[in-house]
Amino acid sequence: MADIVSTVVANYNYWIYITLMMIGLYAIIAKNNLVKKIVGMNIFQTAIILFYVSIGVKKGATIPILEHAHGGHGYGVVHAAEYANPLPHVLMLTAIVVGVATLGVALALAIRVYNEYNTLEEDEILAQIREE
Amino acid sequence: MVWPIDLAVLTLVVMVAIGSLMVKDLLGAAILFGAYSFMMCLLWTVMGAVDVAFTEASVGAGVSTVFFVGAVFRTSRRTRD
Amino acid sequence: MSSQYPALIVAVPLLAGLLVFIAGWVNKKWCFPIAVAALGISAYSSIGLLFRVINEGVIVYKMGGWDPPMGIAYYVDHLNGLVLVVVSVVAFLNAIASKRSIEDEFPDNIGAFYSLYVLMVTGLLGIVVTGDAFNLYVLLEIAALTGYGLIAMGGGRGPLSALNYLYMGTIGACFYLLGIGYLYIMTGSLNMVDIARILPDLYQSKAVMAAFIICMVGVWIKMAFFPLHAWLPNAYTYAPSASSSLVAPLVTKVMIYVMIRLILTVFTPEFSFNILAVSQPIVWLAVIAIVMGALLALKERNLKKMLTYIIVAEVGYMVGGAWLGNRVGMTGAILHIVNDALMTLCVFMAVGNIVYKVKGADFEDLQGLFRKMPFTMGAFVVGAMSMIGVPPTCGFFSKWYLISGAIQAGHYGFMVALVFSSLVNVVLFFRIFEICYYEPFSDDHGHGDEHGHHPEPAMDEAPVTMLVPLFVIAVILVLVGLYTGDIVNQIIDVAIPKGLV
Amino acid sequence: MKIIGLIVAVLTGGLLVYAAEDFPAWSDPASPASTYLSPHFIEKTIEETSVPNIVTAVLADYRGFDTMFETTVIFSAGVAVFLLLRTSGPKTQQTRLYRHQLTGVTLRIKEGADLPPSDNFERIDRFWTPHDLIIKTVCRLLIPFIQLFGLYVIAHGHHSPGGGFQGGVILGASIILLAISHDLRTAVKRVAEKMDAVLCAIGVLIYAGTGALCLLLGLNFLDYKALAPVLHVDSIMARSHGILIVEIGVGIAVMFTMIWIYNNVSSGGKYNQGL
Repeated sequence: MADIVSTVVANYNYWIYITLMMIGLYAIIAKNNLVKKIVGMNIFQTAIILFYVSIGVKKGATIPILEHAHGGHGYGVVHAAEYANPLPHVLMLTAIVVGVATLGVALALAIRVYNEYNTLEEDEILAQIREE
Repeated sequence: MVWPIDLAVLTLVVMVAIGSLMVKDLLGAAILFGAYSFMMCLLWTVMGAVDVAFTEASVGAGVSTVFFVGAVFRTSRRTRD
Repeated sequence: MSSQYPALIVAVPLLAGLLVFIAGWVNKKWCFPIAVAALGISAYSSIGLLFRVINEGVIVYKMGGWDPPMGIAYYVDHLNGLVLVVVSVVAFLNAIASKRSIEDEFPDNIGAFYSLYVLMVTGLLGIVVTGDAFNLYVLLEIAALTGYGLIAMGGGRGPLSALNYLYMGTIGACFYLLGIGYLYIMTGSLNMVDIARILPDLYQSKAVMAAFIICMVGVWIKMAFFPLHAWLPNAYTYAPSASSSLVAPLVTKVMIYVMIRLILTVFTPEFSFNILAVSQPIVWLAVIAIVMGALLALKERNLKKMLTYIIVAEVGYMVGGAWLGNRVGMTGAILHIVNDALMTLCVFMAVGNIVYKVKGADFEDLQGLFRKMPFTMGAFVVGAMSMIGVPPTCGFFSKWYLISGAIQAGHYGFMVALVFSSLVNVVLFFRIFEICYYEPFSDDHGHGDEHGHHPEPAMDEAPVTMLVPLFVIAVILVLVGLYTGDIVNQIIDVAIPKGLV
Repeated sequence: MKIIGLIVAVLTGGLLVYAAEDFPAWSDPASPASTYLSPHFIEKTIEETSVPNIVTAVLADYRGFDTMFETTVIFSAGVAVFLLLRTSGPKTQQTRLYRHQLTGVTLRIKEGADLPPSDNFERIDRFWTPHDLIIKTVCRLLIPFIQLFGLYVIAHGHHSPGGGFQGGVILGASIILLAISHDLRTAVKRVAEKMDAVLCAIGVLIYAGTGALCLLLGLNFLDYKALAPVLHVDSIMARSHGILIVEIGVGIAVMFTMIWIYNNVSSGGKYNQGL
């Protein structure tokens, strides 16, 4: 029983990441409001981060910080199977930072666009450009 | 890893994501996006990625939301979709 | 010191980008010298590195002293040695040429502007030199973020087009990241050479195939390959001239380099061309890209926008050449990276000079330019000839390789598209020359009718700092054309793996 | 657009679902990702760098080069936001609002006019802001503790989750909290724009400079072993100390960039009033 449930949950994990990615991608392309597109962009990025973090999960492993850390020595032999894979975590720290940097620039651009056209709706902006 | 929590949070994540894209108010979208980031952070803690979760809690749920609110405050809350 | 060249290429512009920024707050006079000196050192190191690579073969540089699969390593081989030289030289020349226009357009923010400029070059150089797939993503984002900032400085429609570029660019970069994730889950490695070593056992895996497709789509979005090109024309048109002459020659070319690197090193030609049977549709897409780029360029009435559509067509050349799946086509594609970067720089620099003096690049603004700015227009003619593909200039030779590759592959559609696009380029550029040759009617009634009489000194040429780099690049265009044989034999031929015939 | 979006999303999703079939089983300890590189990191980190938090060690040492560019990404985002929003247009003196602290009376000062001579006026934002004593006091109380926690996170990144990036964000958030609870001018008085901008660059400079120092001392870029003679420790502890130095650099850069971006975004680049 526990096995079946865990496989369902496991697949569920991948499905959710794909679902979130599709939601984000759809929002970037189809949404009309510029800030909504930025929200979609962030959901898209977070979905990929979820995917990477899922790679790092290991059954029966704990967080990737070695125990007995405060003694200075006495770690004994460290078994790789006991700790989760740290590499995807490192990569995703970087990706989160890149995400917030992109978010900052995107919002700044949205403010500039708003100052120029006084609206955030894409079709209204395009209509204004066509009138010029 | 506790699967009922995982399952519940995963479902909530999708719901909040759709909510933040559907709500017809940008300020609401910003706050829901913050909730989304926080759910993600929970999920990653459950998966054992504590550093990533910590970063997401401070960046995604914290600073990003503030940036969003600031930008919405400087532009407009109005949205048609 | 020469063993440290790979680190210097990237580290010096990075440090300079930070110092320039601080200098912008302390004393603005230091900004330009620091930026130019850093780009100069970078160009010098990359030229030195290229010669070392030619003599000694592949150079591996371990960042932090960690061995490659664990840490990040730089691999400099013939392919990226060549692209490094192009990128650093283009950035260096453009930095000198755009001094005046930067000072005119952003007098208060010189430091911040130069900082973004130098950091963007850092990102592009890093993309080219790195041997780690994830490191490439981070550098991609540096180049992209700084690019959005530089492009949006144009005012008017600049921010909107930069925002559209940002959406597309982020999708592209995320797709690339996702593809790398797929490779990582299958191989467990991030180092390109290491992935290539592990992959052959997994060639039949669906995940590897998906990784390849996703990476390719991501890179295509970034390089504005035809159906995904919508962001490019506006972004490049509304950018200030100092940024557009940096972004236009380099970004698309560097992305094509990434595509070729993925095909040749990470996935190997064997997988890309033989196991995945997608070459034909991609070359046909490239044909459509070339034809559509040429036709859309015909429609435009603005010189800068016309040139951006030509870039879309040129991207089609290189993608098509790379995907022909034979050695000659690949040679043409790599050679065209070099040539296209140089000639795009030449024409965009000339446009920068024109915009600097005339304050516009619409066709109506261009009248009488041959009289007004003879030197600029002279260099522009050289660049245009190269874009058309007239023999002594370098554009001819890469086109020659591309066409021979198409014939060898039996892909006549691609050959016809290349010829068609060259003809359209003839029409486009001679139309410009015609407009520039005739004087404006409404100017004043003195010198429209009595040609042959002593022409009044109506010359109004751009400053020397803008002209000298322009001449240098025009001369380089011809020189690269004359030395094509050496470049192909000594560098490109070695860069392409033996397996590809 | 909606239909195109739907098609693209469904196509991508389809491809991903199709490819997911070949993935190794989820959370499988025998998957390539868990057996190829990560065992080396997990087992050797403590020997090679003497840092128990493997993520920190990999982040700042094995893949320290990535992290340097990650910091650069943040910095260039800060510069881009600054360049985009902080326009150099003529600084028009707008109508200003002042509140008399004792009575709560609000004065509207038109262009060029002067304030009545009194020390009890405080400038307030153009949007209505109530006199919120509770929020201001609570935030003033909280901010020192938040900052202390931020410093702890940076300094203790070797042993517990955290590090330069998280700590920097927390420190930045403390100043942002000050700006939200009081107003932007109070925060800018504490962290002036010039200092903010220069410190961003200095943070990244600490990181890149450490790398360059290693290069000057004769080893490869970012090879902290080269610092051993300078720091008077053995080469493994030098790596540990090198990680700490770059984490501090990251912390400074991230903290001030976050404040900088917030200031620019929330005031639309005018720095007169924030949220």
